[in-house]
Amino acid sequence: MLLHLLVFAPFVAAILMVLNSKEDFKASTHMAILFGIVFAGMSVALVANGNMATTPVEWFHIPGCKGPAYYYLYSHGLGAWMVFLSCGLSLVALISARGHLDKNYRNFAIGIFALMGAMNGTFLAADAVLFFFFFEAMVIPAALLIAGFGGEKRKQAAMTFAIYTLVGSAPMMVALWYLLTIADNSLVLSIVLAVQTMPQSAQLLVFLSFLLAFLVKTPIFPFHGWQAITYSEAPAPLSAILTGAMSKAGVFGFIAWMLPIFTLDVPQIMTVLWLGLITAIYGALMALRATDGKKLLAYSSMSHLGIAVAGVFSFSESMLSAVLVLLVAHGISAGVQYFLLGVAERMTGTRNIEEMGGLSHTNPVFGFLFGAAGVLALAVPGTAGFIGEFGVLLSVWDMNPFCAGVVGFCMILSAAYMLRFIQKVIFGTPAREYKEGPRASALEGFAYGVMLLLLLVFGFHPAFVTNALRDLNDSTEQTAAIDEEAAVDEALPDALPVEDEEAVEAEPLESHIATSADVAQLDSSLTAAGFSEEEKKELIRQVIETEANMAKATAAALEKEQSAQPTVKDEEASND
Amino acid sequence: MTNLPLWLIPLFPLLGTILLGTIAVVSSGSKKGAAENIVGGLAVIFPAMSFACVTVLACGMPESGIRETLCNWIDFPLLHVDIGFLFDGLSRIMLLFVTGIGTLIALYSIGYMHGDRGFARFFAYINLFLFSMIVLVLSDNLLLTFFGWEGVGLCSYLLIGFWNKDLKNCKAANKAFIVNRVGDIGFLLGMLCLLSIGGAAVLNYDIFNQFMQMILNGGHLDLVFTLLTLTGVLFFVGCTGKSAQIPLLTWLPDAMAGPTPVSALIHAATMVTSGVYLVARMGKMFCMLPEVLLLIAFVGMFTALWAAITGLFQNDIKKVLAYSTISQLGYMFMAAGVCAFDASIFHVFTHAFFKAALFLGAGAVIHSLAGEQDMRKMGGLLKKTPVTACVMIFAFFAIVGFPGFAGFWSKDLILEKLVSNGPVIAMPFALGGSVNVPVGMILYVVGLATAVITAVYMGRLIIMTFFGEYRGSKESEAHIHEAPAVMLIPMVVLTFGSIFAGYLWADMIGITFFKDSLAAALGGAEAVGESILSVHHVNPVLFAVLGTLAALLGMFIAWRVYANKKIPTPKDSGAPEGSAAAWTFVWDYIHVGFVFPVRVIAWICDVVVDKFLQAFQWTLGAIGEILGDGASTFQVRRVRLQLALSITGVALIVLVALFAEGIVGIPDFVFKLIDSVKSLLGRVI
Amino acid sequence: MLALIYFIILAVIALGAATCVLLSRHPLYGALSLVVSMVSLAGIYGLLGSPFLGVVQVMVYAGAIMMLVTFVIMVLNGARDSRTPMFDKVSLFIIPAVLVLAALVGVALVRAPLGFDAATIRGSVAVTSETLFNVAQGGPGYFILFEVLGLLLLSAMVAAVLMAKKRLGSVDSENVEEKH
Amino acid sequence: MELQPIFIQILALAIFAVGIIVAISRRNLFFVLMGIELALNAVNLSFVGFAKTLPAEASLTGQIVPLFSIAIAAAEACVGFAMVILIFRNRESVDADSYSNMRG
Repeated sequence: MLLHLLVFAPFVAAILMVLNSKEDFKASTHMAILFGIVFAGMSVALVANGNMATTPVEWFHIPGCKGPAYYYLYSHGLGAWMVFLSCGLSLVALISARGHLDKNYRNFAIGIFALMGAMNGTFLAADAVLFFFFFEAMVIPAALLIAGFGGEKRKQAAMTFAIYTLVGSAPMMVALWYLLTIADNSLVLSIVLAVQTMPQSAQLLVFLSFLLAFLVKTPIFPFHGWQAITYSEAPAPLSAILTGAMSKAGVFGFIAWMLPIFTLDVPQIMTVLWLGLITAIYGALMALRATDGKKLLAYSSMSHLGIAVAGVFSFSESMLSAVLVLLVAHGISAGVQYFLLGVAERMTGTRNIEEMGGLSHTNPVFGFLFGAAGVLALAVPGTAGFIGEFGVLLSVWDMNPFCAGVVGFCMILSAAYMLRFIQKVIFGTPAREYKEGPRASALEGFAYGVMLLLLLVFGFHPAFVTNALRDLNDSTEQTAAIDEEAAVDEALPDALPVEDEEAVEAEPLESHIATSADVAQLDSSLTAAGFSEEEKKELIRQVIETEANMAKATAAALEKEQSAQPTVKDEEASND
Repeated sequence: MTNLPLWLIPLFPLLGTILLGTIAVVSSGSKKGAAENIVGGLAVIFPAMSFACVTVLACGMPESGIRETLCNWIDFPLLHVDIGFLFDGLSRIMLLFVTGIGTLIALYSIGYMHGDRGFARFFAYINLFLFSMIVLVLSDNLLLTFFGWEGVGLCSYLLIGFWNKDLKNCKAANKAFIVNRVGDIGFLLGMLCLLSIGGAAVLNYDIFNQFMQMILNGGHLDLVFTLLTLTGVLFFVGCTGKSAQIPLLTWLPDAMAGPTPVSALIHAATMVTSGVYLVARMGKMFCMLPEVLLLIAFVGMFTALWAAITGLFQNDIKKVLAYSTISQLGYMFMAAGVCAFDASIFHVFTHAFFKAALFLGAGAVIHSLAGEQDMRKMGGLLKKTPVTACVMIFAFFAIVGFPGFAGFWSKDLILEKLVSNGPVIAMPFALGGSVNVPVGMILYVVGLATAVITAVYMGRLIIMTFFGEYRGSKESEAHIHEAPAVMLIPMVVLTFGSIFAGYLWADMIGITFFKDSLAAALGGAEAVGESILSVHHVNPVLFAVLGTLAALLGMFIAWRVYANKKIPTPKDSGAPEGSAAAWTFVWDYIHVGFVFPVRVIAWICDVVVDKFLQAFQWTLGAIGEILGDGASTFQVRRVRLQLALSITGVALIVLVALFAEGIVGIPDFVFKLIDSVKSLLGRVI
Repeated sequence: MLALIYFIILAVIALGAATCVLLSRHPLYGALSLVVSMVSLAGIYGLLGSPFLGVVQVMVYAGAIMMLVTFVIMVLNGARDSRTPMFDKVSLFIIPAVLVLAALVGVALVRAPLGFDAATIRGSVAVTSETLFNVAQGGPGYFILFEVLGLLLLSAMVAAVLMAKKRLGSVDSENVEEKH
Repeated sequence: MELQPIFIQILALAIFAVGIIVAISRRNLFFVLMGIELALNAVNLSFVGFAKTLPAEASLTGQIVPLFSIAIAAAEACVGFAMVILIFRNRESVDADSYSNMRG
């Protein structure tokens, strides 16, 4: 229930927001923040609850695919924390947006809620098609928000963002469709089986197309073209959400979808690892030179995410915990930095850090918050960032000490640019005369303070974060939990011999939800699935031939198929 | 035996930090900050309380030390670290003077920072620093030590840049933090290296010692020797960063931009010595690695010599003291480099007193001269500020090692150890054959020379400051005044410390209390080291005499050169020029040599790579747009043609479908095509 | 055998008439040949054993619709397009394309095994109408479709009237033209 | 040699092709509409032809669907010709190309 709510209630909220009028600023802010608080609470509950799953409901059939696409949500530790990030950051964004825009706050809130729903769906989907659906759906509200509320180059930014990310994930769509034509259904395990039955070149192509989508979304070095302009043109609260929660979708995809589905060989792993490291260094170097504060933050988060990706592909035992902590820490710290930079932009009326300065004297509280945020972003021990980076460093060191050295170099660079950032913004004397804009409201400051406090808390007791992973079994494929669910889906029909259709058809879908999935049954069912897999392949070839040969009316076709080869359609047979 | 929980010690400064920080933030809005006496009282109370705790614990400490695990910190599959404290001989000594001197300097700062805008903020930082420092020395595992390690670095960053209106201070602070960060990365990688040898458990000091003992007894040393050496080098890099050794020492002189009490507390007494503490803490490992020891010893030697010579050229009184700090740290590392960890810790102990005294005295002088730091504009202050003068002169005797003063015992002990423990390594010649190089002798000679130079530049400082006649402007001379009592009391206390601290370990009069108290903590690292380093015992008296002679010689030179020498009328900047500048800033130049390439690469990334990528992506976009336009123009007003085209498309799809046995077969068909093309290419190439 | 012969005759007529439609210059001739081909198609329906369909074909198509066509052609007697050529470059492109498509589909058809089923019901008037107007609960429910169809025809008629009565140059007519 | 359903399908296909050709390649609107009618007829024919290859009820379905398509064709025809009239009134021409307002 919670999962459904987290995915759909935001959209409902977005629709409800339409009720109050555009001009009525107060009412819409109250309503929006109320909703935001509710969602944040739900996300906390989700994190506290650990693993949950909904009943897979058949969603629709994709033409040419064997099985149906399910509407099937699953929450494991990783996804739960990502959802927490998206909901929490959205709440703070709604709070801080009150200071940024007055008229169109309602539309902004609508966009934020839609974005939040899409992100939650992405992080909770257990079905490949569903995941892809939300993965794409995220882009649209974000782009609209940028186009509506961004800086002076907002149109260009929105177009770049939308086109870049959509084009980036277009190959993934094709690859997914191809996988689904082979797989029994769109759950992870059947996709895994499908991939294993594919020819080598096909595997490589599918791998690359998935890779591209996630590389673009993260973004990783050669594909980061959209990032700087998007984050800098977007309104600060949105940038916070984009970098804090949405860019995690890429890393999440790496962990939750690529690692289980593909059996990677060493060159591929090392390639992605090095891409991550190059991204880390590249982002740090760009941040060293950036003068636009938002660009600087964009590059710094790019660098951190590069480290995270490197950690993912280090395949160490403690990888998942480390990367999770790193992601959560970066989400919060980058988010709060964007919010605070937004406040600074509001006060000084510029994004250029060369023109800021002296804010710690004009507004000491802001200076304190800003400096604290900057220092906490430095991965100083005692902050969550340090736990994450140290864990990643450990994993990467196990993989290759030299890479660890590179990560260390990035940490030095991060100190360099972050200190420069702090100095330029809050220290020294104001670089130019400006009439000071509205300051941060008390509520805003409180929210930022809470975020900083969270960083410290997670830094001193990361178990809060890592305990969520307890339920995942730490195999090399870290997201086995989803697999197990799917595994039992597959196991029950496929373990049975192919002849007796009745049993299969009688198999109710509810039994697909297995609360306990023990490994022995998994293996046996795997082999069983493998067998029936092949039989099904040849059967479906016959059907396809006949279908291609006679162009006959649909009714007749259905009639004939069910009389001739019922095996193939047992999935939907069991569903109707 | 007392049952005082250990976590009380760091708790008090933490509370102080939170309280004072809140006060600072809250009162920041008001015109005048919070009431100074309240804030100052709080700021002194908390360190004093933790000092009390330390003393109570120190008195009732069992020989083996007290261990206490608070809670779990990190619980990863490969990495399980607890937050635990270890209170043994080593951390007892460190804590005693850290908290004690911390308290005194907090007291001093009340007077020094009087009337400053960020009064509460300053003391919040001081408390935070004390908290981190306590965690550093009290923690029972390396990761928690690293927590304190970076914490103190952060605090020094905050305090150097305390007057952040002036960007010069900010730059100095950034420099300090970044250079420290370089060292910290060494520390981190060293920990990882250690982990890859012995697993996460080894991070705990007890297990670490047992592990090293096991390696030693089991004779597995050769198995892990390379990795251990790497570990040692990496950790030593961390130490060079934190305690300003070659090559990472450039930040310490710049760090003098901070308020003087900060320089006294952080950059003289406590933080910079944490590198020595770490080496002593891990003595069990270092004593097994002769190469690393040699490296440490020579780095210490060069640092000591270089910094001492540099001290001669400085006109800024605080800079002189900074360089003398560096050179004293060099002494400590020389001692550590010959496995005399207890001697080095002893020097840390004594040095804390007299260097703090010197800095506080300098602070008092600066305070009385209303912020003047250039020695060339001082002089003849002996009559005007007698107490300060006496404090500094006593501390001067201590640092030059005048008999009976603290420095005498510790420095001469180190020099003696250099000879007694100094290894003799066979240096092969290019033309065959080899000569035995008595490393100990070299170290000793250089150390002695450094002692002479120390006496010279310290004598110069004292003479230029307190003797002769006042060289400053008349109106400034008018209101030169002795510092208030709140500042004088700590100075006097520290002076007593710098006179008598040495008697805790006076071999010649048979007091070895200090050595014994450390013995358990260092876990016989010396013994191992000495067994490796072929110790031959020597007569301490000889060294005492030699050391004294060196000190006297230095003082004599200083008196002859500077006593009645015309000081040139000071120019604007107190910075050295010409060859002196070249000598002073040599390491800065080397750093630039490292920083510049990074800047260049960053420039390339920004101006070349990124622009290229953007151009590429825009080109793609433009191509797409052009194609789209072409298609649309093609489409305008040609309905029938469109239909025809769509029919052809359908025809093509049907064709492919026929070939590929159905729509579903199309991808397979495509892959088959690709494979065939590949094979074709393969045949071609 | 006989059926085959009948079929061939009717097929030739239908196809030939269709070709006439393609080739005839004046719309009226085209309409008339279209009628011919429809009638012959109705014959084929009868031959295949669904006379009701054939009858409907003759009535609705050959009767109503073609009457409408011819009527309209008569009304606007500017219908002959002497100035526009029958075929142009586009046509030259279209005809082969369509033929190719047809050929492909033909290939697909030929590869499919097809056979008359003995148990087919003869779509006589009685049977067809019974099925069509079977209002039983579990019945096929065609009657609903039938009603909807009535509605559709009505609306089509109204739309036709509305459109056709527009005077030249009126604003709405502009809109309509824009729409189509 | 007996009558094969495939013949019917081939015939339907041929008529359909001719209908499409007429509809697209002729520029006279009347011919366009007539071509559409022709294509519809072909579809009906193929419906019936397939219906005859099926057992009882299915075959009946196959014979009833054409009824509907015929009716719809009637509706389409009357609307279409109404349009023709309208357009012809506006532009004194029945040339399809002269009407096309499609712009991309």
